[in-house]
Amino acid sequence: MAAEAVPAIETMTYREALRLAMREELERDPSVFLMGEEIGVFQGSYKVTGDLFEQFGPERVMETPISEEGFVGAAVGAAMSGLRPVVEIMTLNFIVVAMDQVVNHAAKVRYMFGNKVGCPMVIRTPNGAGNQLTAQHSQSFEGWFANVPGLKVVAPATPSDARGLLKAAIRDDDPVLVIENLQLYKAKGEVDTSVDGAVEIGKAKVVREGTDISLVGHSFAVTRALHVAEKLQADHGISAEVVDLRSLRPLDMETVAASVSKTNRALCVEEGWASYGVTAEIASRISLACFDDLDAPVGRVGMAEVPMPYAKSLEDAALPHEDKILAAALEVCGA
Amino acid sequence: MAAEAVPAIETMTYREALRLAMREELERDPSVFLMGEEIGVFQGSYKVTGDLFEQFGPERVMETPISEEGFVGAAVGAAMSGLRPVVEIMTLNFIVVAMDQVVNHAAKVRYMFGNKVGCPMVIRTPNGAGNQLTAQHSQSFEGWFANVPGLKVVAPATPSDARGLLKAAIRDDDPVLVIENLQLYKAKGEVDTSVDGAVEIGKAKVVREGTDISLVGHSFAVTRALHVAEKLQADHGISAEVVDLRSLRPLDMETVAASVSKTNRALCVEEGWASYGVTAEIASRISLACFDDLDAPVGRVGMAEVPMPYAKSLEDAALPHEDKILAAALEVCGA
Amino acid sequence: MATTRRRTSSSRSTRRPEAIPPGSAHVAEPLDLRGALRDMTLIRLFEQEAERQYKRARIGGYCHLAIGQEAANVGVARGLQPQDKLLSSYRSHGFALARGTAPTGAMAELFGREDGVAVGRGGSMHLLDPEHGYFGGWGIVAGQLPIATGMALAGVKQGENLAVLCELGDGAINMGAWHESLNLAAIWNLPIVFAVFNNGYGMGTTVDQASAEPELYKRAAAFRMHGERVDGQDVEAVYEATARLMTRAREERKPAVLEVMTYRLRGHSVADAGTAYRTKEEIAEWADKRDPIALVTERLVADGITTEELDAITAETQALVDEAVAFAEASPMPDVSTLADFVYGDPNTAEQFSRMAPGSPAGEEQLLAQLVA
Amino acid sequence: MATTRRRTSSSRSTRRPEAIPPGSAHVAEPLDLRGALRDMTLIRLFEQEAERQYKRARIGGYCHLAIGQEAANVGVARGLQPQDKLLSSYRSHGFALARGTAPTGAMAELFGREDGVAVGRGGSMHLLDPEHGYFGGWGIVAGQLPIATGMALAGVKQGENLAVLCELGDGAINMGAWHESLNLAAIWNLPIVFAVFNNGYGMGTTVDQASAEPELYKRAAAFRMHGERVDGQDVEAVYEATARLMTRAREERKPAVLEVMTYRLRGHSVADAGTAYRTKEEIAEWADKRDPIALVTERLVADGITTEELDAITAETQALVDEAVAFAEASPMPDVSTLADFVYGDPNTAEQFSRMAPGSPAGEEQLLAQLVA
Ligand SMILES: Cc1ncc(C[n+]2csc(CCOP(=O)(O)OP(=O)(O)O)c2C)c(N)n1
Ligand SMILES: Cc1ncc(C[n+]2csc(CCOP(=O)(O)OP(=O)(O)O)c2C)c(N)n1
Ligand SMILES: [Mg+2]
Ligand SMILES: [Mg+2]
Repeated sequence: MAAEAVPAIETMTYREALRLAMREELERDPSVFLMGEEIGVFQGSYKVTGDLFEQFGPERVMETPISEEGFVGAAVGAAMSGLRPVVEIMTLNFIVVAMDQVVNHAAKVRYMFGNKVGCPMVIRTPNGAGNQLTAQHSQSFEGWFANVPGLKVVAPATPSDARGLLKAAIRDDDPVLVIENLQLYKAKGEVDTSVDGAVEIGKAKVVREGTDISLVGHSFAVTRALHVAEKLQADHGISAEVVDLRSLRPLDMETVAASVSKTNRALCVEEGWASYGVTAEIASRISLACFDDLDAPVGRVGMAEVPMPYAKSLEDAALPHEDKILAAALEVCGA
Repeated sequence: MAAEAVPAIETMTYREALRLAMREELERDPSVFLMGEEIGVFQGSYKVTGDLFEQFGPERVMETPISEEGFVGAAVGAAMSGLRPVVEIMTLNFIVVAMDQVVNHAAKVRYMFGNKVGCPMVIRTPNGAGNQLTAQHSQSFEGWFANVPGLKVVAPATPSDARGLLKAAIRDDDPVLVIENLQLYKAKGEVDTSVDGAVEIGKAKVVREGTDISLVGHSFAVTRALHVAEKLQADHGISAEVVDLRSLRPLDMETVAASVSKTNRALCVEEGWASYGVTAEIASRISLACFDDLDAPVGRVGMAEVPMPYAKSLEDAALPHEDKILAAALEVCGA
Repeated sequence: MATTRRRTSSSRSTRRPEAIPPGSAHVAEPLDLRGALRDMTLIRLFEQEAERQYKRARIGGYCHLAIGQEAANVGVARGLQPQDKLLSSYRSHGFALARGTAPTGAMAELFGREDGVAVGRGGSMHLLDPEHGYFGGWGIVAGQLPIATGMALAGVKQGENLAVLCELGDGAINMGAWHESLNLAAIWNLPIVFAVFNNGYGMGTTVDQASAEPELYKRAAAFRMHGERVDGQDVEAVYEATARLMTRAREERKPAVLEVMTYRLRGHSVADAGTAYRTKEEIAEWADKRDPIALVTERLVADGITTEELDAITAETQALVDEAVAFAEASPMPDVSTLADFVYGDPNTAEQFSRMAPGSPAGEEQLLAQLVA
Repeated sequence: MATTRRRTSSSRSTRRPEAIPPGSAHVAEPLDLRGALRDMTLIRLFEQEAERQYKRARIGGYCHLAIGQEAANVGVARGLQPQDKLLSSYRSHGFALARGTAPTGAMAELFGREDGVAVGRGGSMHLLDPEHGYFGGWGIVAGQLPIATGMALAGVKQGENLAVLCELGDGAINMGAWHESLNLAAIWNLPIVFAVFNNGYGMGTTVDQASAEPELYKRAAAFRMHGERVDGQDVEAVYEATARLMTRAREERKPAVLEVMTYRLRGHSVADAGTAYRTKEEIAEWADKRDPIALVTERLVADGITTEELDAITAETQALVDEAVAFAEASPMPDVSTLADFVYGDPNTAEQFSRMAPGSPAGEEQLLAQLVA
């Protein structure tokens, strides 16, 4: 009797799932290599790369000086040469110094040069706030990148998607930003290590079924939304559906619109500033696509629109906490 | 009989109006000075500063090397010291290399340091496309800055507003981005030079009255919208109101909402990419504020979501031309 | 093929840097050594207390300590004139204290309280004290360089007889902002000294790994600027070099680079044990042989300071630190109603934002309610 | 007070730079001078034609000409091996032609036609020709430096025996990207030569105004990198230095800086008369005494080239340019239905974007319709 492939469901953290994805891709494809500050001996500022340096050595896991513009650009050049660099930017806040290479270069290479060269690279970097890291270290502006044709932007909310989307990003022939999240790194979840597990880019996922309102978000906002959905059910008898966008560019509006057409109400949630943020796009699309289905205007919740303050009291007040999301959801529900 | 102040209406270009504002502010306030590449002997890459170097000399009109990050940051430091630098970035495309100083520094100074220092500076820079300048020189991402608390963002659409908003920006105690536009530089309009003419930041303006649809935009999109409004009237008997936002952060949603409440239909227009762009914010706010008033979903038009191509045929196809806006307006009107 | 240097055992030695010819002939007043010891002790005790309070979760966020670098902090601060301006990285506590900031306001800031120097908004990385000429700890590596350059420019434009000292780390020197700032400072003849605190590591990366020219002061030459290196564990040497270069900057409008060779005895921040990338022996050697407080104490003892006098310094500074903790504990948390304070400063802001509310998302509504109230 | 240098009469002289000791002992094959003249003539005639066509509005956008810089273009290109890679700024025509790109494809690109080297997407600033090892003209000042560094890194990682030559202008050297790229190239021992085309001006700004170290090659020292300067009007000298430094880069993995002293006889771009910031006398002096084509012709004449041979070169290259114009004119404008081609390259892209349509704004709808079609 032949052995059958059995699923091997392992519980691991988001951080470990990302590491697993990198390990698998480094093993699978010799053109993949990692670059970034402190990703070697230091194991990564948030310990995401962990023991990969030990396993793969300094050629595959390249430590860089503090020179984001330089090494993001170097990754563009390496990608144009047929390699598949995976760049870690310590946090999304620091990508701003390398913005020119991402927006004016990586995103433009293929088009501007008439498809004569491509740029298959990945930038992975966490957004998010919540550890009193203050104004220069608590930002989430992934929407800016989603605004740029030529880039793809994904944002996994679970360990399984972290592994799957990072793998898909590494295999993609275009520049992909993988937005991780500081709060999620320690989150645990199940990952089926018996399968390849790559997750198709551009597919949202209904992670909780419901009938009365759709809570739509990405990254850590999905975790918050799931908690809020439980409370809505328990305390208010409201059945909330939760849609995890998973990908911002491309965006799976079919899944979102299908959900809202069913629930007739929507609340969009994000970790960053909502004005001119990701939820602006999602809400305006829902308002258009589901115009006749909406029983109430689409709500939006983001972080308070201030540079993130340090004091615990103020930071707490600024974060898009569950009580704020709950209140907004109740408002949308007219409850 | 005493002489009465008579209005002195002069016709001048947008470019001249900006220069006039700088001249007046340089004369009025010794703490004002200009910085930027080629703003002196060269008179500005787009000739906006013109003869100011000749008039005020190299201390007030400081030419800089090509070092946007360096001199934008130097302006932050000068502003923290009580001066009022007015920085020209040759085009908005190049601000990306100085993004860190704008977003992580200028916008944060006052808050992060508990109001112990301020940052009264201006960055003026044109957005826009239309001269075959291609992917790296045809962008409009002012929405990214409007996403950042701590910054103010204005975008004049006429010579009179160009003078007035730039003056207000220079006098403002906070960092203000003044978004100019390459196509508008040569546009002519009337400016009343007998009055100070500063235009309050945060006030939109109804620039054409109408009853059937509100066309909402900023900068050059307003010019396009006005032409479209004429065509809508002439060819389709549709009366379009045109709202010039003038300011993106703060945003005058009262004026926008009042207009849409009257017309019951809205189309938002911008020069840049609409997805995750300025119109996303405007459309989602209208959808919320005017939920019960809307007879149709809010429409949006932006540039085709590609890196801007060079070929005339393709660039034409990519721009948010009037025929596209017209088609979208007709769709919103169900016509 | 080796595109990355392999790590070898650290080349970090406790030996003093060679003497380098001074940038000009200015001679500073001799340093008040006792005052320097007192400031260094204050910093040491303050930092040790911060470490304890961090572990008790009274302090959050990132917290970067200066333990081991006190001579560098105090040496540069004492080399400044009162009107001079100082900017630094996030490793900010020592600079504030050395410049004269009250430990109470500094500790209250670390606690995130209303009486903190940044009113609880900035935290450990963003101490500042404009009244004492300290314009902040900054969190983006090398982000403070262009800003410091602009402050020097403003000083000149305003006709003030001041110079700026801008600290950065050895890791920060590889950022593009270094190059742009130094070039601007040089072509504009600005009164500024860039003090590179070379503590051997940018997080876990050594200077040799990160910098193609590991003798960092030599990089000044790329801008025809004077550069020199000084023993950062010797507070007198740091003071002398700083005072001389600042005077030269003020009087001759000549910028300079001062590389200050020092060592952090703790990890990069309190979250880092600081042992993954360097040996315990190396740390012990610096702690035993090159502790700046021990070195200055030795010198004072040779000059005849008594044990009682030394004890008095410890007692006085410990009392200040204790007072700072008590003060911080007593200071209130900032009230949530003040969340939107200071986002903008212009008096017209409330009016400017008063028409924004329709259709606002939740975070913006909150801001507007507070801003326009 | 003077925070800005006052403009003095330009210090730009036509005198040759002093000789600088070579970076290594590699000796290149002697240059095929006739071939060089032919390439330089081709560039000159091509550029003159481009200027004419721009005025006829057949060419749009920005158009930066290399007239006066042909020896620099051809000298560096001939110093490369076929497998080497070249990147440059937006002043790209001369590089493409010197590397062997057909004038037809180059001119068609300037015309914005389907048969252009970038399929009409890139235009004048963004010529490229990967088959001839030219990886593009780039439009953001200094943006190509990190990318070139990454291509050199990739060459090493892939075990290829190649080096990269990255051109930049004298104005570009003050960007932070310079510093970061050179540092990375040095610590990673990459086979790359940074060729600074010092034509005296970044638009209207002189090198003296913009660079604190106006002898630009000396900046290499900040990275312990070899730097040297060469007379950019002397095609043999440029060729020799390039070939030597590229061989050294390839064989010893040593990066270098080569400063190429040249001059643009036209304005910054066709839109700039080029006379507001420099004197007519200066331009005339360079045109009369240092025209690189005149200089190489003189040498060939001394070597015995005949007038017939010279005429043949002109005739051959003019024919190529005429053919290029005819080709460009005949090539179709890109069809509007191809607008969304090449935004992405992954074969799954259409599927990935297939669920995006609901609620799309107009510009996005257009993309999706074409992408998903
Ligand atoms: C642009 C940027 N990149 C990365 C970081 C994360 N980071 C914070 S401190 C640091 C190391 C800096 O080392 P160094 O300049 O030597 O200063 P030290 O900590 O030794 O005082 C890094 C990489 C940052 N804050 N900013
Ligand atoms: C980051 C950035 N800033 C400004 C510009 C505008 N600009 C284009 S070319 C140029 C001058 C560059 O001079 P140089 O590097 O000497 O090259 P040259 O034109 O002389 O070949 C400037 C300022 C730009 N393209 N990118
Ligand atoms: Mg360090
Ligand atoms: Mg030049």
